[in-house]
Amino acid sequence: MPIFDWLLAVAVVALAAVMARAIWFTPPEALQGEAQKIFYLHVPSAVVGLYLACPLVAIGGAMYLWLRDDRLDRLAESSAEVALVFLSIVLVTGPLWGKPIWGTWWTWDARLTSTLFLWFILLGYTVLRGAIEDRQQRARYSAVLGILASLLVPFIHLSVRLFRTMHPQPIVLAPEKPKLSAEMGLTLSLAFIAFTLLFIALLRGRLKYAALRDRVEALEAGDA
Amino acid sequence: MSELQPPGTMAVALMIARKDLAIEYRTRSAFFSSLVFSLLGVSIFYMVWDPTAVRPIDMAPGVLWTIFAFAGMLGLHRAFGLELQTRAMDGLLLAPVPREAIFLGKALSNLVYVSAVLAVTIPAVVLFYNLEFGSGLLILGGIGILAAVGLVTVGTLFSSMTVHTRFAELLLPMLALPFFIPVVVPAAQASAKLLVGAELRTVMPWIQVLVAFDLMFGVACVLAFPFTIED
Amino acid sequence: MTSPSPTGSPADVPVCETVSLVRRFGRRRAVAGVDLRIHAGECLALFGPNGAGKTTLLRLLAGLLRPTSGEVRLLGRTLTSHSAVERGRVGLISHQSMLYDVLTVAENVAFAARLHGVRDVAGATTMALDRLGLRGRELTPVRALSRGWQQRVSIARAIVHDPALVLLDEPYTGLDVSGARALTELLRSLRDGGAALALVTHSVEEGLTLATHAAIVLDGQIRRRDLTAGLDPVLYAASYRDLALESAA
Amino acid sequence: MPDNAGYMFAAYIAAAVIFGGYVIALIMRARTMTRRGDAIDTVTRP
Repeated sequence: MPIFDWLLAVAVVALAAVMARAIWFTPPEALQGEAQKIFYLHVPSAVVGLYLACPLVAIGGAMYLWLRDDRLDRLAESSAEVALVFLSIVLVTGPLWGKPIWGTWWTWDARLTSTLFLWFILLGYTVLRGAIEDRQQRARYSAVLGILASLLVPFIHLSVRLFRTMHPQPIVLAPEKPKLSAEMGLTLSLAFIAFTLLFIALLRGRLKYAALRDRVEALEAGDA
Repeated sequence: MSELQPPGTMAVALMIARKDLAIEYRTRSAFFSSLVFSLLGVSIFYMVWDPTAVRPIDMAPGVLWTIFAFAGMLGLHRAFGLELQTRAMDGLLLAPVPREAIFLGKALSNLVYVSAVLAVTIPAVVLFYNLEFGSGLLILGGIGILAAVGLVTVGTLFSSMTVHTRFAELLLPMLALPFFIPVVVPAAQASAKLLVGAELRTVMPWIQVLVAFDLMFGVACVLAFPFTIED
Repeated sequence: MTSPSPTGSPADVPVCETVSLVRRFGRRRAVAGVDLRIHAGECLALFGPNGAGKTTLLRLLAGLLRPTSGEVRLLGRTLTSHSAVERGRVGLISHQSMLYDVLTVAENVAFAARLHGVRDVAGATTMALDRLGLRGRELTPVRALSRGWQQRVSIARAIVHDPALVLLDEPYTGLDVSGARALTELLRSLRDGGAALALVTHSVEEGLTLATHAAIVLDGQIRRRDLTAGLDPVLYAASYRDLALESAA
Repeated sequence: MPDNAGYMFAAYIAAAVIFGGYVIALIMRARTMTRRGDAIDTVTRP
């Protein structure tokens, strides 16, 4: 029973189309040059990763503690792993965009730094899940961690922003938000759609894998 | 023969903390190792910079709070570790006490331990980085207590979830360190300003972050702890 | 300790009762519908192979585990996750001592007494230590004791708050013949003192000498119940073996 | 306009590698898990 299906195919085709459009058919931003097109990768991955995948981890966990339904635990587990993938894209494309525009690979920019710490929390979440054998205990512990992590996010944003305001760094050039022409705006919206599709496809695939693993492990443990 | 009158949450927490500290006093294991760790850390850190290029007073806050976080974290597993060898945890769970009391007891015993680490690290930094004594030192102690409470609430909860796993020593730092950011960063930034004579008023934003963190995670960890108990 | 029924409630209310008790781990039903009743002064021996659900059943009776369905009633009151008071009337003894080996014998027992809210901690501790013959060893750290003596401290710790229900999970593990004999004598005096005992063990011989009732537990269910009076241990052991082999097939 | 297209291609290739790598890893994990499942199936349900 393959874990991926037509949805992944559609998502990949959509993504390829939007990326091709971004690279060859969307005019580059005058001030920043071609490198500015990393924007169409960086921003959608960040939005999908931070505001779609991460909340699912905390919500899935909280709902599991309430309803004790294994599917909710699998949802939290799967969205954590897929979130890690999307945030990895953000953390790789960030410096690749920073170097040509601001001259340094890592600018300790508030949002990117928060994303980095969130990435570590998700990694910790995944490692914690790997460390606990008993399925029920693993679900409970990761739910607790997921909820606490969601409480932590505002504190990290606060600390990072306070750090920036207390030590303003001279912004060399290029305002934060480049002015978007109509075509650029369209490409960006298409990118959002493609990335969201990809997220759903990956999440579904990972959920099917989790269900398969749980079934096999139950059989092997003699819990027929 | 002796009818029972189940003790209250705080009474139980004090009992458990007192028992832990009695054991700690007998074995002195966690305390001495962290004392040595702090002193070593503070002195090694002095040698990794060129003191003429970077003034010790600028290094001091960063060193203090980094060493404090790691030394504090090293001893956190000790609290629940005591209950593991002979499954004494079952004994606690069987007693007619609320689960939260067990967490508070362990958090209290960890708080005493972490405060002891602080009481060693601050003088060590003052000595080795020859900071002049001043009122700043008192406030530094206050910030230390706030940071200790933050570190202990989260650290104790994560210790209870990882102490029985195979690589507990690695897992706790990995889970807990992201949660120490809003504790160590404000503490370091505030003490950096205070050490160069800034008013308390200017560092209030950082203090507020610390206080908010302690309140938020103090409540959240106490509520979350019962869910980590096998039921 | 020697009053006929330590619980003071009418003699007919069973100290411990379960009503179609079920506990599931994932899809496996470790305990699959158990109904049992233990009155004051009785001892129920639970025999069964590993994985039959005996330990799970015991932890359910102790209130350490929540039932998936069905009920555990202690002294007539149903156990819920926050029924701390009822849980305080239970004592658990297992091959894990649950002691702090750095602390002394007296400190361990006193800690348990305080935790259970015993009013006269010193008195109850001394009485429990006397009862287990631990006089003179109050100040020795537990780690300095042999397995047999540690077992005694573990029992003292479990009965210092005068529990109505004493649960024993494989207490004979690791004991030599004389240790086992001493343990049986201790538990008999507890039983005659009015406590209700539930004993999970493999050793049919020790179990039968102590128990007033016996039950064979297989695949989370009680397959056979007997009064031990007039029960031939050899025949019983044989039927236990057959049942165990049949369920394993 | 600065000529920094190289960074753009690097970023797009990196994204493709990360997404592609994850999809392949997941498929491989699913394949081994299915094989484990089939093996246990034949034992428990002859």
